[in-house]
Order: sequence, then structure tokens, then C-alpha cells
Amino acid sequence: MAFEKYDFTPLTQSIHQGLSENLSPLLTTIIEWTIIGVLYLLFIAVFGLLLVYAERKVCAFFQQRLGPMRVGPWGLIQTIADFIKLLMKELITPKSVDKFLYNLAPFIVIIVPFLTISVIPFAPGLQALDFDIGIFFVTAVSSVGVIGVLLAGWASNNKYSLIGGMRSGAQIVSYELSVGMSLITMVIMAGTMQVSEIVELQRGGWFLFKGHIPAVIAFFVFVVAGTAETNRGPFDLAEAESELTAGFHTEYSGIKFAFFFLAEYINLFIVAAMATIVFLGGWMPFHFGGFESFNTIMDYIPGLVWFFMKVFAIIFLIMWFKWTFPRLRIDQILTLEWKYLLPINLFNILLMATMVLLGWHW
Amino acid sequence: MRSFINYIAEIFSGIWTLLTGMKVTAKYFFTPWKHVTQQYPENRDTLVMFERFRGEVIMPHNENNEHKCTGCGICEINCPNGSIEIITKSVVNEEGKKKRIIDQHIYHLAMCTFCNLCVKTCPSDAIVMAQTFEHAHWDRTTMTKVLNQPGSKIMDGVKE
Amino acid sequence: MTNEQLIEQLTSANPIADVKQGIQYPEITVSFNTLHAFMQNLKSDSNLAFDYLVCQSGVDYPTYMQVVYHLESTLHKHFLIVKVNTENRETPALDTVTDIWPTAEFHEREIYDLLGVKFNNHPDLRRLFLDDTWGFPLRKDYKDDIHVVER
Amino acid sequence: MAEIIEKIITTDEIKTDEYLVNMGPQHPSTHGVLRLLLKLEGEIVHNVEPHVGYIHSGIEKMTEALSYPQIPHLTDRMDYLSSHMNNEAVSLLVENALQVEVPERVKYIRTIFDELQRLASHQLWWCASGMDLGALTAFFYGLRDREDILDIFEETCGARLTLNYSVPGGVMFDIHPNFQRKVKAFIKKFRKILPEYDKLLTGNIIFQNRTRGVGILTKEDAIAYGVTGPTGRASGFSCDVRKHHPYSAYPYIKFDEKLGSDGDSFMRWKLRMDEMWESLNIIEQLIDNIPEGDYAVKMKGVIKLPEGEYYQRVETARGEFGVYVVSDGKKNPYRVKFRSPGFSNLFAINHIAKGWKIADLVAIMATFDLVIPDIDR
Repeated sequence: MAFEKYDFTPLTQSIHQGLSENLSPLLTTIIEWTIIGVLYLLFIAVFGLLLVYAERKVCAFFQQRLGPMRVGPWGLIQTIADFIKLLMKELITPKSVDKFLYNLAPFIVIIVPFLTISVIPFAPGLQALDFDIGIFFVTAVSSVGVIGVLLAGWASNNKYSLIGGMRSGAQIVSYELSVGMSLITMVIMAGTMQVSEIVELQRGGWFLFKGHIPAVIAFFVFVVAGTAETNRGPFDLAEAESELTAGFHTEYSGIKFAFFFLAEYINLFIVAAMATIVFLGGWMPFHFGGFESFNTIMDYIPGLVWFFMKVFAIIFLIMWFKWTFPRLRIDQILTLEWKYLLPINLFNILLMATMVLLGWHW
Repeated sequence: MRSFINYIAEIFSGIWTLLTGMKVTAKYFFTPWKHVTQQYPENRDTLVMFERFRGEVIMPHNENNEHKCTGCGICEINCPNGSIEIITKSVVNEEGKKKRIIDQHIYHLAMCTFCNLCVKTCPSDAIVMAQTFEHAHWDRTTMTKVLNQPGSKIMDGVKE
Repeated sequence: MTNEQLIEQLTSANPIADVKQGIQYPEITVSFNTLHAFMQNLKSDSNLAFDYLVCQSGVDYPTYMQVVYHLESTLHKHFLIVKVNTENRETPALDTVTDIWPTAEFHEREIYDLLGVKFNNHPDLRRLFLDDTWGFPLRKDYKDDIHVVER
Repeated sequence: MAEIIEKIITTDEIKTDEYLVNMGPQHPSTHGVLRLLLKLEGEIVHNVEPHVGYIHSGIEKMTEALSYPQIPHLTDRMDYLSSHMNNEAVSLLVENALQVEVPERVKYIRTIFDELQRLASHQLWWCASGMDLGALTAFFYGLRDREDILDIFEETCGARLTLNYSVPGGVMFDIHPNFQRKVKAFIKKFRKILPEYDKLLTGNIIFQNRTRGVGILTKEDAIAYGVTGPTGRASGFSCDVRKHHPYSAYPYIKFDEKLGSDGDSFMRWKLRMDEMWESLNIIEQLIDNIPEGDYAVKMKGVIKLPEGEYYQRVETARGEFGVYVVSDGKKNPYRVKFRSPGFSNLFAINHIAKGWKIADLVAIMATFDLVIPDIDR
């Protein structure tokens, strides 16, 4: 197929071969790790800034404003300027905080996106880790972030932070369940947990269309639960500014605050990327059965572009939620999870299992 | 069974109310030409204030550097905040009579609440409200202004 | 109830009180030691039924403090002004009406704060706006050299 | 919901320590410098103690040194969202005390301004309480539409917020030639936008869950605490001064006093939305019929009120506003007391917020529509 020529496997393999021919295996591994680490670091920094800019513009357009316009053309350099400002700010450590935990929390929070991002295939061959339990790994690792949030809330020695941290804990622990279950629904359909396999299986059609009703329900649940898990509106209770001023990161300043901020946006990317991979076929182009010429044209668009187009579509959807809905109350959030999403999910797993068993999907 | 149907209906009606809300925001998102933002310092040239806008008290002078202020002090009495001070001086006119005229009409912009009472009560319409509104200053002393220009004198024919 | 009927009823019930038709509304001046019982009656008497305390203000006069109650009946829609003078100006004190109209709690705190009128039996008589060391600014003899500039 | 919370509070085994949290003086949802000292158990509010006075400006004391025409401009700064109604209260008081009959034109203009101001205030309330509940986009839509009213104000009286338009004896200026056309255009436009407000928030299921049944104020409590305005009317307390003690042009027009029954946050919300429709109706009845005539009667240079006590009540956007003036016959009043609606309304919050969560307290605060300088004066 045409899009195979956008495969990154030859590139990565030639780098690996070139390195291992000249260097010892240990050194090769170290250099490869370093390259990957630096690349991901850069990606997270740049993409985080891009997302912040996108959020500000999207939010502004929803609100009939223009958003940042002053720094650079259309305010493009605004987020970079903000980032420099955050870097230069004084790191204030309040007197009565638990120093060790207070300083540890932002690192735990920022580590999570680094871990999860490693299994995400951006394009054919562009994936750091290809586990056979990739999906499982993502769900397992992403719940580590809540520890950071709880630590930040506890160690800040601030009542608002504590309430924010506790809210966030209750919320994320609940919604982990829905995220996991909706992914399991799709794993039942795919029959594998390996991320690259799941993408490969969608060559003939995205799972959202292949799995029809249960897949659509699972997609809906995943997006809702994913929004909740990233602590974004309407589920932004942990930092509900009209109630708790800034919630768990009230006492943080400078780059430590930036870590929380960046982690939130990268988590947003990861949720969108997971939705893309599991439901919308990852880097697979959009194919419409029977329209061969249309499909060929679609194939000429590189996989990387497809992947980011889908990711941005989902990010836009999540931003749309945030800038439309009022915030839920903490008990309502838990009610939504335990009384609505969880039963729907359980029913949906049954439905999907029946469907797979009877071969009702395409 | 009925409660189950209610449960399902509740979910769908709930989602429907959410979608109507999203439709409203989407309508504005996809009509970016309807934005209401004015980019202020850039649009200075086109920005026109309404003619009654109360920005600052000024004393208009004509081309001969003449104003209409008689120095009666009614604006000073009527000002609720003490932002106007009238300093008068005595001069001897041609007929040899002593006459009190305005020396300095001092206006403390920083204390003014733009209530318009001075302009409204001025018997000779000597002071008016200007439409300027960029009153930010680095130094508070620059906000104390003398409204009558140096060397100005009273217009002919203004009733005293 | 019309104003005349109201005045008539109040006069017959309180012969010693000074009832008259004021400039706008009927007015009654009661003695400070009968205040609480009088107010209680105003609310509980079904013909009067003054259940809504619109406004409570304190006024500083040269020899006494006066507290003015603007009362309305949501049932009969009649309006009454009740005035009560304190015994003296140095240690002004009155009975509270908080138990009759809960809203009075904060109006009384405000009067205490700004005029220094003490209200007996008030559940929580603290200063409302100002701190404890401040004087009573609405008194006519209040002097503040720092914050008040006389012209 | 409330029963469950009640049960949780009264059950001993899950009782934890109470702790105090300062909400304010700098807090996004107190809309100014109001400080609420909350006694919380977990998220549940046990006691709300309002601490006011952070923006006390001593207006009552200042008025004792001012003449009557100078007082209205200070009342602008109390409830700055109902500044015209506050001006009008003082103007009406002086006119009634001097038995001055103002021209019909003045009455019409004042009433139209009252209702425009009420609309502007309710728009700001709508968007700010949307923001309190987490819907930030609502904030910008409300401000966008409020801008039209402020432009109309600015064109006629030269100010947007602190109007100082109504003065004893009439109004400061005659209406601008564009006034009627612009008001009619605004009404036409706003009639289309109001349903959008409902779509965005009122019908929204999250919003309904946040407000329905939250913070119920009964009619008896509303009367006892003197809670007036839309907040009181949502509880069924018929307290509309425009209806019961009509002033200016209100006797000439037909309008409904909207009354609620539930007294919960949603009812307070709904009532204000209904009031906006009603305000549009009132303006439509008046805008084409403004009689010709003077915009002010000539008052004496120095206004002296006859000795005595005067009380004037008007309906602002927040409730009943009263001015009590004791005059000793001089040009300055002897004592002025402003009965501000926010002051009485605020102190009912403790009564109804007990047992609800912090998020509900924010919803209650939002639907009470407090303006802090109005409370502190």
C-alpha cells in the first residue's frame, strides 16, 4: 500500500545498525536511550507549549475573543514567553510544608506522561516500546499521577490544597475504572493488548466503525472518563478556581507549577492518543469501503499526519467540553461514575463479548 | 422495569441537554468574524468616544486664548470631592475699578469622580467634559492640572 | 388597614406612647423599657402582623441616641416607623429585637459598630465593619485626624 | 440529598474534626472583598460567618458633609450595578420632601433606565454565576451583551457604570437622539439571545444538578431575614417595591411580579431569567411613548429639606433599597442611612448553607447575587 512508504522502521533500523556496527552493544543501548529520551523530552516540551497555545486560542474562539495576539504573529510565541517567565520565577517554598514531599510531587506528576508516551505509536515504526501488554501498561502507569497530586495536596499544608488533592484522589481512582473497562472492551474485540497490533488490526477499518454499537458506547465512556482523569473541565474539581482558588497546586510557583501545568496538557494528549489508537485506528488513514480512488488519495497522507489530525480532533472535543459545561460537584462526579458509567461499561463488555463470540462485528 | 426505562431516558435527555449547550458554543466558534474583541492601543485612530463621555474636565479656549471662566467658584462649591480649587486675583480695570478675576483654575484629576456637577452648574459654561480617557500617569503631581492657560483672559461679553 | 385605623389601634393599645401621622408614614415613639414587649406585640398581633423589619437605623442626637425601626407587614401591607430613644447618650443601651426579627442581628451589630448603641441580650454583639479599637464614627463628636480631612 | 447529608452529619462514627477555612477576602467566587469564615467537616459546611467591612467606605458619614445634589454620585459607588436606581432613590426622596412634581418625561426616562440597569445587572449576574459554577464561556457571553446596554448609557449620560444620571429634579441630560432607536435594536437582539442563555446553562443537566434543591430558603425565613429582590421573590416573598409602592412610571405600565415557590438556587436563577424578559416588556411599553417636555425642573441653587425624617424605597436589581434621611433644615442632611439589599440578603446565607458542600455554597452565593460595596457601604 502507498502509505507503507512513510514507514519509519527502515530509518530506526539503519540508525541501530550503524551504531551497533561501530560500538559495543552496551554503548549502543545507552546512546539509543539517550536519543529517545531527548526526543521525547523535546516533544513533550514543544507539544505542551503548542497545546497551551491551542487551548488559549480555542477557548478564545469559543468565547468570541481573539486570544493571545501580541507576542509574535497571532500570538504564536506567547506560550514560549510564558514558559520563559515561569522558568525565571522564584521557586517559593512555604515555611510549613513537608519539604521532601512538596518537592517530590511535581516530579511524580511529570514522570507519568513520560512513561505512558513511550508506548504510543506516532507512525509506523515510530514507537519506543512495543510491549505485548501495552494497553495494560498505559492504564497501570497513568494512575501513578494521582499519587503526585495527593502528595502535592498533602505536603502543601494548605486546606484548599488538601481538599483539592482529596477530591482529585477520589475522582481519579474512580475514573481509572471506566478508562480501564472501556479499553478492555476494545481489547476483547482486538484480542491483543499490543498497541502496534491493535493499530495493525484496524487496517481494514477503524474499531469505532468495526465494533459499531458497543465500540461507540466504549468510545463515549472513554472520552468522558479520560476527560475526568486529566482533571479537566467539567471535572476540574481538583483545581476548581471558584471554590478552591487553585486546588492542589496553590502553593507551587515557577517551574514546579509549570510541571503540573505541562503534565495536565501532556495527559490530555495521551488520552487523545489512546482514544485515537484504540478507536480511530492510530496512524491508519481513513478508508471508505468500495471507493478505491478515495482510499488511494487518503493513503498518500502520511501516517504521522493522520495520527495528529485524529489526536487534535479528540483534543478539540475535550476542550469543547471544558468551555461549555459548568463544573460538577464532587458527589455528582462519583455518582456519574458509579451509577452511570460503570454499569454502562459492564453491560457494554458483555455486549462486546457476545458480539465477538457471535462474530457480529465487521 | 419502569425505573430502568427512566434510567435510560435520563441518560439520553441528559446528553441531549449537553449537546444543545455545545451547539451554542460551536455556533460562536465557527463564526470567528463575529468576534467582539477590540484591540485597544492599535485601534486608537478609529476609536471614537461618545460626545457626552465624561473623561476629564477641561476649559475650552478660543483662538485668542480667551476662556469664559469668571472665577465665581460655583464649581468649587458644587464639587463633592474637593477636586476643584479656584484661585482668584484682583486687578484694576480700565475704569479704575478693582475686579476679581480668575488666576488659576486648579483641577485635581486624581480626586475627580466625573459626576458632572461642576459642568452642570457652571453659570457661564466655561468648563466642559472632554472625551480623553487615558489618564494613567507615573507621577501623581501630573494629575493636578491648571485649566486656564497661561496668559489667557476672559472672553468679552461673558456675564459676571 | 389604613393609616388612620393603624394609628387608632396603636393609640388605644399604648396610651402612653406618642403616636402620630408622620410626613410619610405613621410614627410611634416608645419608651426604651417597654420596647421589647411592644415589638413582640407588633409582630404577634394578627391585626398588625409586622413581620418584615425593613430597616433599622441609629441616629445620634445631642442628648440621646435614637434607633428607628421601619416595619412593614407583608400580610396587610401597612408600614410603621417605630422610634425609641436611649436613656442617655453616654451609655446608650436598648433591648435587642433579634429574637423577633432575625435580620435585626446584623442591623444591630452595625448600629453598635458605628454608633456604639449596646443591645441587651443580643446573641453575638461584636463590631461588624471596624476593628475593636476604633471609635464610633457616626457619632457627631467623632474626630479622626488621620482619615478625615475637613475643608 | 439533604437527608443523606443530614444523616452523615448526625452519624457519630464518621464524624471527623471540624476545621476553619477562610473563603476570601481574596477569593474568586466572593466577587469582591467579602470574607466568609467557613467551618467545614470534610467538604460539608457547618457554619458560615460573614466578615464584612473590607471595603467599607463610610458613605453614610460622608453624606453628612455633602449637599443633596452631591449625594447621588456617592450612591453610585455602593451597588455599582444598580447605580441608577440608587441615584433615583435619593432624587425621589428630595423631590418628595420638597413636594416637587417632576415632568412625565423624567419619569419615563428614569423607568427605562431602571429596567436597562436591571438588565445589565442581571446579565452580569448571569455570566458571573456561570463562572462560579465553572462555565467560563458564559462569562464572556454575558459581558458581550451587557456592552450594548453600557454603550446606550454612555451615549446618553457619559458614563458606563457610575451613571449619576438621576439628579434631584430630573435627569442630568436629555436622552440622546439615538437612544430610542438603540434601545429598540437592543431589545430585538436580546430577545434572540436570551433563549441561548437558557440553552447554554439553564437547561444543562449538570447545571440543574448543581442548583436544584440546593440552599432552600423558605418564605418565612426570607421575610424574617429581610431577604428581598429576586432572591426573596424566589422564595415566594412578594416584595417588589415597583408593584407595592410604585414610583416614577411604574404606575402607568402593566407588568407581572414574578414569584417563585421553591426558594432553591435554581428558582432564584430562573426568577432572574424571567425578570429579564419582564424588563424587556416594560421597556417596550415605555420606549415609544416617552412624552415631550423638560428633562428636569429647575431646582433652587441650594436645596434645603424641611426639618423631618424621610424614607424612600426603590427596587434595585438586588432587592429593596431604602434611603432614610433625617434633616434638620440645613443644606446637609443630619443623618443618612442606606438600607442596602445586599446587607440583609448576605446574612441569610449562614442559615441556608449549613449542611451543604463548598461547591453548593458557591452556587448559593452565585444565586444570591451579592455586590460587596453594597453590603459594606
